[in-house]
Amino acid sequence: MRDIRWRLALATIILTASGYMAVSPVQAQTDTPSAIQRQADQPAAPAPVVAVTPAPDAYSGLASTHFDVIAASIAQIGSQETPQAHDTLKALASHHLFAGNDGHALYIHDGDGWRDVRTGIPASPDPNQVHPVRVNNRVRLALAEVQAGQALVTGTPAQRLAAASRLAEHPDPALLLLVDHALDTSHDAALDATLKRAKAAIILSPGAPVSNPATLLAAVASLRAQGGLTSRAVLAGFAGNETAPTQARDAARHAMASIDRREKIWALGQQAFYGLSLGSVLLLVAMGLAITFGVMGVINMAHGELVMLGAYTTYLVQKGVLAVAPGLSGFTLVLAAPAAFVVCSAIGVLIERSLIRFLYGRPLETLLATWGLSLIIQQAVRSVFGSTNVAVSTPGWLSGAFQLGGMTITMNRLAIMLFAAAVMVALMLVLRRTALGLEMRAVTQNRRMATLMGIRTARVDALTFALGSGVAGLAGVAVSQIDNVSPNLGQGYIIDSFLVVVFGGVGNLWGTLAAAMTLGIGGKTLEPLLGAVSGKILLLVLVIVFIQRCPRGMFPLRGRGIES
Amino acid sequence: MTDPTMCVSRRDFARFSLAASAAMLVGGKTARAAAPTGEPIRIGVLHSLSGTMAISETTLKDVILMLVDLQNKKGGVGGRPLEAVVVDPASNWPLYTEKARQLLAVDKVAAVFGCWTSVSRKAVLPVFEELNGILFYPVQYEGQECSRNVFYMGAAPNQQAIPAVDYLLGEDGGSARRFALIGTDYVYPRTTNQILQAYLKQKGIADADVMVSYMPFGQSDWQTTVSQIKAFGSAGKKTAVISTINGDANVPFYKELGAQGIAATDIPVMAFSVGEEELAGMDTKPLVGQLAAWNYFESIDTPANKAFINAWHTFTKSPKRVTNDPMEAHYIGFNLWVQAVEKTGTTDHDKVIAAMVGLKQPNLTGGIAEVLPNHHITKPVYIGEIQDDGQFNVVWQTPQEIPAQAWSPYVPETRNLTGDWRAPISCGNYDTAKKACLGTRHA
Amino acid sequence: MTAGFGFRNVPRIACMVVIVAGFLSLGSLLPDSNPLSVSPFIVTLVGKYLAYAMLAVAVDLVWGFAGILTLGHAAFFALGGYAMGMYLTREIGTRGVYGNPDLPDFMVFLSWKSLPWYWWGSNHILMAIVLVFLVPGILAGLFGWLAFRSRVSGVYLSIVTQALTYALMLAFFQNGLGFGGNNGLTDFKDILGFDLHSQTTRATMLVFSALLLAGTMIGARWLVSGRFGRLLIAVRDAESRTRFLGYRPEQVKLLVWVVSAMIAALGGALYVIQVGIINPGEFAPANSIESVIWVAVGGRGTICGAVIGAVLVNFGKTLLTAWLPEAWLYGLGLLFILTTLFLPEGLMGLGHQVMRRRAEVTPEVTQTEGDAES
Amino acid sequence: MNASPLLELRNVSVSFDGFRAINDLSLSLQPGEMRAIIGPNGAGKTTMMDIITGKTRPDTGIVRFEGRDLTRLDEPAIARLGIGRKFQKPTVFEALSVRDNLLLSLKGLRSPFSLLFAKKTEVETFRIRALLETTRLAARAEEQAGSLSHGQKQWLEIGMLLGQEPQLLLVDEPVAGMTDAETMATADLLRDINRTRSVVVVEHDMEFVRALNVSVTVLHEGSVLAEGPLDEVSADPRVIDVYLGR
Repeated sequence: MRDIRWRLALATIILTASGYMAVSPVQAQTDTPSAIQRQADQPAAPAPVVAVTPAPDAYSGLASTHFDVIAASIAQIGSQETPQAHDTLKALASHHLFAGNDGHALYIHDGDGWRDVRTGIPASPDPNQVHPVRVNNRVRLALAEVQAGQALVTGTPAQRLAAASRLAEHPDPALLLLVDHALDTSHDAALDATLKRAKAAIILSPGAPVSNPATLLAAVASLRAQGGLTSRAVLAGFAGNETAPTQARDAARHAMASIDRREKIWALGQQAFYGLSLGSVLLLVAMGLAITFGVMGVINMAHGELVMLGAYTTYLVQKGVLAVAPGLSGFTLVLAAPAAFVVCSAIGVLIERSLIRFLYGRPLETLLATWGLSLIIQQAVRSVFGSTNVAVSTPGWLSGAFQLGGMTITMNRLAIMLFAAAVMVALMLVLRRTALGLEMRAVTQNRRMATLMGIRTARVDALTFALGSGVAGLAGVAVSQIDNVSPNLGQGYIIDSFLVVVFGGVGNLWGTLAAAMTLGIGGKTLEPLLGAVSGKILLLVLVIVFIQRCPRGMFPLRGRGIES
Repeated sequence: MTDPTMCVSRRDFARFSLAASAAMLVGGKTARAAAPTGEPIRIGVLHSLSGTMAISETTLKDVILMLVDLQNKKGGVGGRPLEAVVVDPASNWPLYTEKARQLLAVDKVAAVFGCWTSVSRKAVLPVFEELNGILFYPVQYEGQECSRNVFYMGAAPNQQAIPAVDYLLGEDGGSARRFALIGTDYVYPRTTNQILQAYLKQKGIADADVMVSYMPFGQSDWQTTVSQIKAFGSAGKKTAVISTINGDANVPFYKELGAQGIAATDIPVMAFSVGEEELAGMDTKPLVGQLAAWNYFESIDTPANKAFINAWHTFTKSPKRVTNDPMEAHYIGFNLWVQAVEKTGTTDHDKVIAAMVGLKQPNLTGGIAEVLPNHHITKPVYIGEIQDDGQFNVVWQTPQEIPAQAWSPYVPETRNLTGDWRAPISCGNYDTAKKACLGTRHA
Repeated sequence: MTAGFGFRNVPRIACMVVIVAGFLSLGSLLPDSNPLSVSPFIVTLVGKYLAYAMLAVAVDLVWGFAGILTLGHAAFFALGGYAMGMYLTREIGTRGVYGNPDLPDFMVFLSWKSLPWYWWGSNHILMAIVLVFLVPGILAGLFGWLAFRSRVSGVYLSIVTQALTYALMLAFFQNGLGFGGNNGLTDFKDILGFDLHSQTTRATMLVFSALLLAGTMIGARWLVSGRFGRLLIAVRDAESRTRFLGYRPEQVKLLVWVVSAMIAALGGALYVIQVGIINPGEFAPANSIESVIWVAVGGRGTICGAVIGAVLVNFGKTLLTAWLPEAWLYGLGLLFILTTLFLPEGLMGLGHQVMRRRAEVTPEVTQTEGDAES
Repeated sequence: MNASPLLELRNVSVSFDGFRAINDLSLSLQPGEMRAIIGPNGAGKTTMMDIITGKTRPDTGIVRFEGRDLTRLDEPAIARLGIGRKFQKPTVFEALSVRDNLLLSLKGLRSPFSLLFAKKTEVETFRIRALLETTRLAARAEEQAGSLSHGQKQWLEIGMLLGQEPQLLLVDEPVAGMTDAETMATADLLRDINRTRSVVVVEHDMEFVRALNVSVTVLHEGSVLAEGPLDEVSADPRVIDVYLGR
């Protein structure tokens, strides 16, 4: 734990520099001089081109090619409460910091000008003689630590709270002093609670200063009450630390067991969420098929390609928005959904008028023709967009996750669930409450009669197919957020969609919903038990057996009119 | 047979089969005219242009076309122009067999550049051995193979996987002590993980600290796996993921990682099959710091690489097309073959194969690729971190090139095996303990 | 429709298949200089087509004559292939890369210590032949018994067959199953001691395949042309009516289904021998759909059409993937669309129409065919 | 005393999705009897036939044929017991010739394996010729059944019914779509058949029912409303109500 020592030193330095240092803890003090000494002894030593350069300072480490030296240098700079130190770290975080190949010179290059880091004077280095300061995860961690430490002491209340939360998640013994100090000066209840959590985590972390058993037990109890995987990780580390008191370690073990029990219960909820979200994806991709296949009886093998076209529409809309109105980039998906619906509906009308309408009453031949069509669409997309993936980005408000108790709810999945529900409701309304829906049902139930009643069946057919295709396009928008957008996208969903529609009962949207959710939750329940592959196989076998028992799916249409 | 109702007359059928044979003999489409005179030398390009593998392989076809183009502008090979015969095996493994046979038997190509997946290579291997062809295989793979007729231009496990694990174990990589090996269920991840498990054990990592999980091809729902990784990472030890997930499934995997908020600074993911091409389809902002191990990165700044990238952009007429590791492998392979043909003055397969061992070709990123007796090459290893612009930033590299081991010393069955296609051993799987060649050896 | 044109000519086409295969085989044994010499490449290619044709006949039996649209027949094809592949794998013996006399290479490399039980006896050709028919037969029997008994029909059945082959594909992709995972079985050396790579073996296999195909065609025709065949048509067109006549249509379908599965499996076995590789990709639902398309292109319910469709479509694929590697899917897709739109009865139907037109000018043809579609 | 009835339905009920199609229906038929069943649309006539032939399983009640419980048997088993059925919409095997349609109907081989190797016997040829005569289809024997006119299809189906040699024929609207002359000829044919077999006829055409001259059962809302000779029944005020509507 060599790292710890200089980081402890860092904490002391921050406090001293900020004029906050009240007590100097003995533990820290003992290590400090040697640690600082070591820092000083390490002036970019491995840099190969050490010419006659100015005396190394805290900054020169940044020009090193070695990550440990860079990280150490960051810690040192972080301890200096000067504007130039602040600027330097900020430039480093945003890739604007450059180092001379001599292992000493440092420049900030933001916008077009170059500036010397140490003096702030504009400079004009030879672009071939500088390189960006090397950054890797280790450097990033060091930077985040320093910035958290600074924020804890000098930040706004919001920054302090954020820094405290970060510390609770990433306990760092080096910052114990800062936490203690913050606790002394904190008057905000929320910050206080977070800091206490952070302190408990730090006390139990490896490399923390030795505490008395009572403190340790209190910390264990605090983490136990807190729960969650981070607490568990800290407790596990502590329980494995053989130098710690046995009693506290036992308590930690019990706390872990307690957390594990709670996690198990939360895991059920988590699994249900995963299942529902998988079910929602299945529902979305199957809903369009439930219309074209379920209602119209067209075995549309190009359904997956319509989903794919929906995803590509999303891509184009994003590209268009970025080019025309970059300010709206957060709302591309809101724009993409209607666009995908319109594009895919239009393509649907085209397919229906030019192909499907000649094949009514020959459902199996629609299978062959639409299979051919799917090949053509795939290849066309490949010719236009290339065979590689295209990048569809996720807007900020859809990325990330939030905690709901012990569950992680990912925003994009949640959005897809809500989206699926909305599409389902809209579809129901269209089918039940609109003239088109009525005509659609009339035509599917008795085409001749519908014609006699003056319904223009050709128009209804085209519109029905357009609706199904449009919904497929909407599914494409959703899928673009979680999957590859490539010409092969559709192929991955076609089998599942058919399975969902058939499993639910052809011609019944509620059945499609029930089937999608059953398959989603079933799949996600079996996955941790049997593994993804075996789980899926078992699910398929169960569906096959189920259909043998109930040959018309979960919600069969019944009545006299339905003949085999 | 005078029945007028007969569906196809015998004469028609004969005509049909004649047409068929004629068509066969004409063979595949030939690409772009050549400047140099003399009888053209044909080379085959066996990459899927449709189906699931098109996403990766189409680019490699373009690279070969570009290399042929450049070579012809330089005057061809030995004064003869090159001509690329492109076929589409459509991501269908038996079709690879058929197309390989067509290239060798009908088009009589001097060499074939092709295949991506292990199964496609395994599918064509018997054809190449039977018809004594030459295949340049450009992709990193699981090793455990050493054919006389194949030149392996991609990394063997010791040229990618082992250095990558070393990095994760080291301080710069975060001193990981717990490893989740996540892969697609096929031979490359299985073998690589087998080797890595043996290696980790040797490095003192307990079995309980290694988790292995395989997912099916094209897996698009990674929620459960990612949450399992999170739980696995909560044991109080620095945890890292080693991903051998196959190309396609990576995008949804990384999207899920980003969504569930696993940052590279918490649990780094080291991938062996994620390159610039895969990243091109992703928003990499949530992925900054995630790792990949390769023998080439587009971002490596050398004059040769710059020239290659420029040529590529000019050839594809698109400044956005990225370059990646298998492309460099084709570049190396192509140039080695050109050298061999020019050295021997013939395209005769036996002579070219014999001349290959020992040839040297500078890498695009510096250093030299040398053809080893086991038909693999020496390669530098780089570890890159994903940047927010979709490129990799090299954070570590081997001090010098590493020679490939075709047979892994970490797999008990192959500990003693070695490949050496020079006389007198002339065997791909020579058992150094028994001093005998297992299986067939070339006469 | 049954008395249609492609159906009546089954013996003729069967003979033709054998004759052409015979010529090609002989031609391939001639030296290159001979003008009649045939490239060995064509021999393996035609061998593959014939195996596919066998699959097409199997699909035609159930789809064309029993009205069961199967989207999973490639599963039986692949199972037959695996059964034969197991035997061929064992024939490799010590010539694998690890030189292990008992275990195939992929097992050695997964560190397996002994053969799993289901590989027992796979080193005997007789066992292989039994397995080729038995495994798909039993699976088809079980599946068909359940499905037909509970009257699963139409698209439901189609989708369930697709689910079956998809499940099998996922299963065979798993390395743990003991069939080589994604790589499947490959790098075969011998069959019955004959070198698989020798030209004579190849030529013999081609003739052998042609004979088996011809036999299958004639057998299939016999199966569907007697009183059983009439019942089959009756079941296809009005299944419930046959019940009220006292027949059990599920038994009728089951019989054809199992026979068809076995034919497909035989095709798969021949395929593996000639193509030299079998892997889970063969279970892909797309393969099953393609086999249905061959039948549709050739002409459903005609047997001859199935064979011709399989050969033509695959031949087209071979040509186009070489000529237009970047655009061949357009051609193939268009072929399927145009066939369904303009040739609803496939090429055989086209032949039929041409013949009818000719018949209108030739007065001695008295019999007029009724239109099956009402 | 009456001998035990040939067909007996006692307190049979069946409902679909809450709708009672058959409601406590009881009916019995003596050997050799012919019975006409009439009733408005939705009275449950076809459902009753479905129950007898095993297509629909009753929720409650007893169905017996020659004392055997039919509710446990499926359609083929019931058909083999000797109950033949003609559907409302003529269903013949349209892709097969008239002769083949009759051939398949002939009593005898039923297992698929036995059919595989079956040869047409002299007796069968003779029977088919007789059936062709009866149904007046001899001239069209080789044509596909699909090309027959609607009336001819009805007759072919009756021919197939006879080929089965059933003890009981269930005939659903046999004269729908027939000319008057055909209707009368059909009535003659059924009376002729009735000499050797029991017959249940469901029909709307009152002229036809009158021509049959048999006792009539009126169904309404799934149960028997009235039973007796046609004149008697048609005078029943309840029946008049049902037919004319209130």
